[in-house]
Amino acid sequence: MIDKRVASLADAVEGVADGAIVLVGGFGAAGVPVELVHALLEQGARDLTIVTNNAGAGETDVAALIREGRVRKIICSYPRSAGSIWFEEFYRAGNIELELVPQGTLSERMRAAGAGLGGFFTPAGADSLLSRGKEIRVIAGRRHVFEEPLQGDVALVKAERADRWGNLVYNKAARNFGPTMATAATLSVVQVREFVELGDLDPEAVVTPGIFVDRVVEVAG
Amino acid sequence: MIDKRVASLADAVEGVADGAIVLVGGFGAAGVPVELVHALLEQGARDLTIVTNNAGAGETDVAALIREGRVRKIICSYPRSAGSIWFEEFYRAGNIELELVPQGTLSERMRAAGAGLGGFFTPAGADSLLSRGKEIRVIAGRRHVFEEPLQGDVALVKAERADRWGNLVYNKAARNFGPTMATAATLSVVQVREFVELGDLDPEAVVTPGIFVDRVVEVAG
Amino acid sequence: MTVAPLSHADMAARVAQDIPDGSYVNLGIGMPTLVGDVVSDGKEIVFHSENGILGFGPAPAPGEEDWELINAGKQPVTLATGGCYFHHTDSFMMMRGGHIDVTVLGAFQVSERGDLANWATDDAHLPPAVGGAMDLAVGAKRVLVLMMHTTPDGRPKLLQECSYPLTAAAVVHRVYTELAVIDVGPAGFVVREMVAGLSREELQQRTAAPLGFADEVGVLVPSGR
Amino acid sequence: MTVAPLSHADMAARVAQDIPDGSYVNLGIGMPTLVGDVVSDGKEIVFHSENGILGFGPAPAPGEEDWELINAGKQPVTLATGGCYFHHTDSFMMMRGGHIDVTVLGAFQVSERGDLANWATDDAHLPPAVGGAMDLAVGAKRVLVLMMHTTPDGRPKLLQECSYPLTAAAVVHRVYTELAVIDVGPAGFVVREMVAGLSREELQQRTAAPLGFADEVGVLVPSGR
Repeated sequence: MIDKRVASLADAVEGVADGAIVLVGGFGAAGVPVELVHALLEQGARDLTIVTNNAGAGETDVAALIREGRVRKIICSYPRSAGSIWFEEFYRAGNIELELVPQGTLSERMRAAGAGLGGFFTPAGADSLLSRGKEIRVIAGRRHVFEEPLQGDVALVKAERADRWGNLVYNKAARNFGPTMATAATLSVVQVREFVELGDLDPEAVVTPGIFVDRVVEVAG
Repeated sequence: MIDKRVASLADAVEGVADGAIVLVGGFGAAGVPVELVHALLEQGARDLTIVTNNAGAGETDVAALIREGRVRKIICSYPRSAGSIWFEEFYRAGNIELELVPQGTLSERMRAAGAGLGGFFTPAGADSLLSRGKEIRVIAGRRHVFEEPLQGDVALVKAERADRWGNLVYNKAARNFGPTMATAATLSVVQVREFVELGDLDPEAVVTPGIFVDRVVEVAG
Repeated sequence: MTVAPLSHADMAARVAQDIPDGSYVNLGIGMPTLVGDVVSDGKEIVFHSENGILGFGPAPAPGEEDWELINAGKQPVTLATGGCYFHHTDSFMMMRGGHIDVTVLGAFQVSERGDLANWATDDAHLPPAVGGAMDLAVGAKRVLVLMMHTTPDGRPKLLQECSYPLTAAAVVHRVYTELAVIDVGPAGFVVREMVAGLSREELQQRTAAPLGFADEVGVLVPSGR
Repeated sequence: MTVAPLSHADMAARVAQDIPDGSYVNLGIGMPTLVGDVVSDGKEIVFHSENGILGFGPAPAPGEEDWELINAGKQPVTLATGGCYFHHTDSFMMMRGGHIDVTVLGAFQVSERGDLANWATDDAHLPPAVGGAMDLAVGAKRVLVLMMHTTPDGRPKLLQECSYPLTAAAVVHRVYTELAVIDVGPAGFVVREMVAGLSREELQQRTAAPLGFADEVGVLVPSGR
């Protein structure tokens, strides 16, 4: 019997270790697993590497993790959003490490991890400072940079509905990084607005098959 | 105004050039765009390179193209299905070139083309004869082989329903290579069982967004 | 200079003229988003947003915002009939894989070889941020730049070499400013159109690379909007 | 030898015992598909098919076949409640990416280091064919081999080195034959279970690599099925 549903947010993030690489979904405010991130804050893991598109804004979710000194390093594409005050403060003080990655490369590196690939060549960023120190190869007359897979220990993802097998569907543009992050972490944890019965999701329209999901928790709203 | 629907199978394959690389969907009998392949036979293009999982069986579709001497080379993972008599006859006589590719690598190479990547390292086949002459790299302690993108001039795909923008949904396991092939060809041609009105497909459940599709033709049954 | 430069709205409208019916278009954040407001008269254009939308429509009416339906600039949008959703990795397949017909981007600098600098300045005070700029710049079939001709303090942004870090090399096809429409090609910058009343010398003064001129240079006339 | 070897059904049942409840399982074509028929008593197992199905069920009743719902062996199947469809590239992400818990594969040869040869023989008469074997062999968390102990003409299939072309090196965890259950590990082949009445010497005679034996070697008893 497969039942990936857990009863509480605390159960959902149980066991995340100090030093973990944590993939956090969301683009802007859409698809951010706010409650899971707050549960991680409660849970207490430290020295984290956070992989996420933005660096948090205001006082919630990733910004709160940074404020509380839990984040050693952030791997992201766009840490300069309006309201990213905690990231900026820690960054200027040299208290957080930043690895800046072009957004498509960020997503593709996680996919490579999920897909069992050893890395890939991309033209994105190959002419830029962001390829410094990396292997450059001219392929079909064009510069490409070699990028490595990016595997997480934990993924925190927000979806719309899940069944007990962990099959997921998302809502509109809140889908963003979720499906890829779920494939790329050893432990994939998902908050959903609603649990549904097994068989209620259209098999043609499941976005994340349950094989990529380990725990699901229901968070209304 | 975007309208990718064409009136006939002949219109759908119009312009395919001699020497073209043609991606043909399907796994076993499921998802094979039989009528499009027969239209290509009628259309007359020669010296083709066919990329497809199997090598055709019986007297129809890819087997018919081979029988009529239109196929210079086949790139596939499993040409030894029951009934692949025309492939086997041409192969033994040295009248067709075979590039054998592990199935996941075949699909991933087409995806790399569709995704604008310059290639990737995979562990699949790295210990095998199929990596002979290719770059081998040990990544994270494991042998990987470098694989190049595989771009088609034309893709022939079978789907279930399309709207005039070329958005597609598929039927069950007939989906197989279709969504990837549609991304990987300069000209993507799709046969569908049914045209629907724009807006009739669930935006959360579109499998192939129309951006990857150039022509759609309705073939009942 | 007594000439009247184009307004932002006119600049956006001029870009929109060059986008063919049926195009798949990605608009960068900032001024390029204005192009979306003026492009649709008679044309069916499909707008792509990097966060997983193909075919988004205009902003919703106030009070109708859905914060899970936003564009790359994190502003609420709507979904056009025929639009659909997909995940980030698929979205960047479209961008990097040559499936987007046209992208309109802002820029800090463009070089005469078409090099684009639009992600970082020499201001070390700010943390660097790149977003999807590099993927889009290398992947779109046609890269159009929409920007002011000079910086607010009057320094040229069209240069022989970019001094700011590159986003991508040799990718820009055409630049639209408040003063001119300029092609970027093997011959460097070639002016196609200039705003009414501006002399070639005046335009060259504001540009830090030699300008070529088309045989017939068109005239840009402000609409008054 | 007077011992009764296991039947194919018994061999499949023995494999099924080792598949934990809740596993994601890919069964190779041929004998491994038998495992699907015997695994389900009390366990919820999700079967993966390389052509884009997770959670397929048993064959449909005659006349109910849907030829767009087939498994990797091109036989009609059904979809279990909770199953879903996806495309080939995503399917191979699951296989190569370490998401499949267990795969059960047939083999021509297995070496004492766990090398697997199951895609090509030395018969140059046949065109080569590989399918998904290499992706699955490198990617599944646990690779189980289900095969006869020797070839039809009596040659060993468990060897020091494979003579046939490799599918993948050092990937096999355990081998199930009609005579024994054998682990493959740092110490080479270690026999865990043997069929009733067979001596260690008789098993060794049929195996072309030195066999170790577990402290307690279990007994396999044919069911008569």
